[in-house]
Amino acid sequence: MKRIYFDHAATTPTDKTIANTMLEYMTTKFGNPSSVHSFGREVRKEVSEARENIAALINANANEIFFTSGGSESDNFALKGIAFANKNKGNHIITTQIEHHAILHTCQWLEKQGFEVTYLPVDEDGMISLDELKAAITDKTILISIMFANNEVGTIEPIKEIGAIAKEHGIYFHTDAVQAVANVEIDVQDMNIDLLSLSGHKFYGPKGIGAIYIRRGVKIQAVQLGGAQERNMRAGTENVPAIVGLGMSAVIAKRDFVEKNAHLVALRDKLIKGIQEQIPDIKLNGHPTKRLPGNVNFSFRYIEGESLLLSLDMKGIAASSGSACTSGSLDPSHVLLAMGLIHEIAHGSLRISLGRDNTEEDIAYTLEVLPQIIARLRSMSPLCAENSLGVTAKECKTCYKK
Amino acid sequence: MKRIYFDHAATTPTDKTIANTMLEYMTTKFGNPSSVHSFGREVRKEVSEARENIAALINANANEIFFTSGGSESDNFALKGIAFANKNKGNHIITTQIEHHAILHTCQWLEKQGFEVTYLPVDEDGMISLDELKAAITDKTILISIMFANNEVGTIEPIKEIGAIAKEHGIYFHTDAVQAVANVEIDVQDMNIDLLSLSGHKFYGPKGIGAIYIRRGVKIQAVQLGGAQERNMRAGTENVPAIVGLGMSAVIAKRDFVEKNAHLVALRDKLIKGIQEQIPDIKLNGHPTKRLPGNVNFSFRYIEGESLLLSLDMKGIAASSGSACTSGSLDPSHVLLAMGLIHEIAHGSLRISLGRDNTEEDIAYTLEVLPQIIARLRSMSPLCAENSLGVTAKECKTCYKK
Amino acid sequence: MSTNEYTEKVMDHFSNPRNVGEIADANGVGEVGNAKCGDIMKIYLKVEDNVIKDVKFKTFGCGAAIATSSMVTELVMGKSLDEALEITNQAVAEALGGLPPVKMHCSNLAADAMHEAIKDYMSKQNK
Amino acid sequence: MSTNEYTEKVMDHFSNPRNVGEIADANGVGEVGNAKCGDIMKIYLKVEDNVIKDVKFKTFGCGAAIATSSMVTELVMGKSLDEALEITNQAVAEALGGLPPVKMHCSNLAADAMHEAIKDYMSKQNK
Ligand SMILES: Cc1ncc(COP(=O)(O)O)c(C=O)c1O
Ligand SMILES: Cc1ncc(COP(=O)(O)O)c(C=O)c1O
Repeated sequence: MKRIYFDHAATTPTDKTIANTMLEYMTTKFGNPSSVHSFGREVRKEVSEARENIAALINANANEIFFTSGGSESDNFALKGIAFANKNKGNHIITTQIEHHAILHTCQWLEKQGFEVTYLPVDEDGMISLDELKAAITDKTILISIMFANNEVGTIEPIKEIGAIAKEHGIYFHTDAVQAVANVEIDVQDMNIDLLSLSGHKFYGPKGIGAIYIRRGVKIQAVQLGGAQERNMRAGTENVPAIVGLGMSAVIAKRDFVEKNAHLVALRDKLIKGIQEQIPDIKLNGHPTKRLPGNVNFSFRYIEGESLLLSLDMKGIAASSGSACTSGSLDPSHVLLAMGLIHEIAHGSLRISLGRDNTEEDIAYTLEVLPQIIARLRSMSPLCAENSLGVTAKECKTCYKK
Repeated sequence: MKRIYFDHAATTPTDKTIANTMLEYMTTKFGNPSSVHSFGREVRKEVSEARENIAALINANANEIFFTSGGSESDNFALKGIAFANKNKGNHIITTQIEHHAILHTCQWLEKQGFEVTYLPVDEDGMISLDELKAAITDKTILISIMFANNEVGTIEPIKEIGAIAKEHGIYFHTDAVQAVANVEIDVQDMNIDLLSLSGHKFYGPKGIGAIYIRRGVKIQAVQLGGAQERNMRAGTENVPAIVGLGMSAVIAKRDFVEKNAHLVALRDKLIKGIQEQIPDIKLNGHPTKRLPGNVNFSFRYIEGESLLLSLDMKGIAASSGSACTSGSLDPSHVLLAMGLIHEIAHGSLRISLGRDNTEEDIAYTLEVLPQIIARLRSMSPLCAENSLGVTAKECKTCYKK
Repeated sequence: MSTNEYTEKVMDHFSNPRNVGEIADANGVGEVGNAKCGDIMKIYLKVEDNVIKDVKFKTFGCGAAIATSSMVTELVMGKSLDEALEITNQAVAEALGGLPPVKMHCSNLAADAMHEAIKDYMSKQNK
Repeated sequence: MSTNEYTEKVMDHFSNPRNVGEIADANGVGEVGNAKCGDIMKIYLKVEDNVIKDVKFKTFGCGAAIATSSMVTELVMGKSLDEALEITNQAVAEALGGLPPVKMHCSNLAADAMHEAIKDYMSKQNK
């Protein structure tokens, strides 16, 4: 059976050229760049080139880029590093209710260490309010951490405006750009971003590598302590193959930016339109226009996400859901709940995240298969208004709290 | 020019079979194991197999193994995780003066957070004293962290005896086994080890991956927070290619253990003997017998380590040094100083760490080249007793404080 | 870990669920779970002479929820009410070759729904 | 980062140091650094008519320490004392095409040693 991969927001394959290059750095040019000898020297240039290429992708300076093991580490680093280094200045952090758990759980931990955190709400499109942000700022606020684009619903936050507000108040601004990098134009200068997290495997780079941009002059503590790597900012033997791979993924992202994203947007809009035309009782989650090029997220009433995913998988389509059952917790997506969806509806959500190798045929096939699956699951659902006896068995609740 | 790699304690090449397998997991079987769909399912088994193989190498259970980004992360995790989770029980940690910086700097940070740390001294062979350990224990002691084998001088600590003492006092025992794994028999049951750090790239596995063994029932907090990966103990998308590679390196380590280490010991002893026979005014650092199979560490009086490394490198030999100049700090190796060497002597140290691909010829060549280099550098040294005028220009200080 | 996998039997019952639907003249109906938690199971029974002559289900929920619902209908079909009451959630899970640990609590409620349906039948008889 | 690399010139002076050794009848000797820090440089001068007729060095230290020592002897050979006194550590580093930042402070002391040697010469003259 042909398989269609629609879960690029979870992870992407590593670009083949990148993987092949990494092979060389694993087996032949395997030296430790901190070493004096030729095995160390021969990889040092590549590490600094990778740093420059990452910097170029977000308009930073190379010496503002530090390699980490991924997005989660960068997020932990940003929050803990800023919190501990600036606690004499204040103990208040502002973030949102729709952040990735790498931010949310770190904030919750910081609360236990005596910090105070404001979790900004979002509107039904997943957008924060700049007024609410301004209102949340106190003279104890040391950090604003707001994601660039949401991983579940694809909503792109007003980063430049947030940056301006942060700058005006002299507060550090971190953005989790794990989903945005390579998919949205990012300019840390223009947008007044002080810290930014990114992760290689989300844009055809290697897994297990990420980076954090830290604007020069930002007061921050290292979090992973040990050796003097990364100019004392992140200990651990440099993962050179992955660093080289990450640099290459940045080059490719820059090179293919316009073309790749036009391709994704075309497929995305076709899929959204097709679903809306063919399937009743649905809701598009996320902002209708300010959304990631590859993100499609719908809630389908009366059905639950995991059984939808399993059914799609049986047809060769790999997608994801914010559903409880995938994560091992009973709660549905905190993002969808923050956007005002009631639990029933939030449970029945589907995320299709497109990638560069997806095609028109993939979309056509999905539009053929998905309506059948939804119909079948609905026919099994006790929540469905139209039950098999043709009578309204149970009044369906409305999709929204309000 | 033929190049000889003698810096396996810094990093090893990734085994070719492993690297090739990783390539497949980067480009084809690239799924996220937390996903519901087939791309996720098809890698889940491999991740759990890798976990079992790591467990088998140290006689742990698979569910006691958690993947991290490397040795430094495992060390940070062990110390911070135990400290924060057990601070209501006590605030005292015991470690040694010769730990890797991943331990030392984390301990120093914990001191700033209100913990108290005892740094046990070592004797001139780099060995801790069990009596001093016992004497350091208080009713506030929550953790003993003592490295299995030292990365610079190769000394193997009395881990089983330490484990017994820790157990008797009901104190958690962590060991940084980054250098020991695959080189020394490790049995966490028999040795009463509660936590253990290891790092893939030190034994022909991938860079950017490591593991921590946490005995079931140990009270510990997660440190890298976020997603529910690794049963909520370590957030971040699983680095499947590297996890698979790490598992393979464990299998190879187990399979080749006896043969590989016999090979290393033979080369090591030949090199040590050869150096001792040919070069005067030297000191073998580390324990004469309780040392890592591949570790050779000498101090050569009157010369400085970096110029020795550069000279060796010019002859194609890649080695390392605890010298100041390699690390960008003025201080010579804290390990050698803790062992009682005076600064002058500590500056002139050379570490040759052998690997499985080194040969008798490599040793022979080194024994040919090294004496010439030492002679040349000494002829340039103002410290040398025998200066070019044939008179004792300056009385050399003795090698030891005592 | 492989213990997070569904067994083949679960996947079979998920993709070809037995006895889906409603019984128009059911004389016992049971429902458990709530949509908030992501699982609702509804069991319809047609009982004659203390024997389950027909049983159908409707389920809103994950793969495990659907498979356990299907399995419980198979297990009770044709059984006496006493026999049916002895069937536990655990037995349903075992009949499916096991469930991933995370599914054991939240999605393994089909036997409860069936018991509710029997109770419903019995309470109606007592009237 | 590539700025941690030694230049070719540094490596040349390290591997083929100029004027290594001692001068038996030196009339100026200077020493700086200490072994604790890992760098000791000793410069021997033979001065005639305020001109440096011969200069030699002995150095304990890293590659940069040896290269700067070698370079400073080249720079001052045949120069007048006044000219030699104008040569700074910075100038030595520049003549080598630069040094890695971390080496600028700790290992770039050769000009100081040379100045010490000149001072030693001058103080002896004054006696
Ligand atoms: C928005 C966002 N932040 C952080 C992360 C964490 O990145 P990683 O899994 O690479 O650690 C992810 C992806 O999982 C993400 O989508
Ligand atoms: C004893 C010891 N502990 C910890 C580490 C850190 O391991 P890594 O560099 O893989 O983070 C090393 C090696 O650098 C080591 O030798």
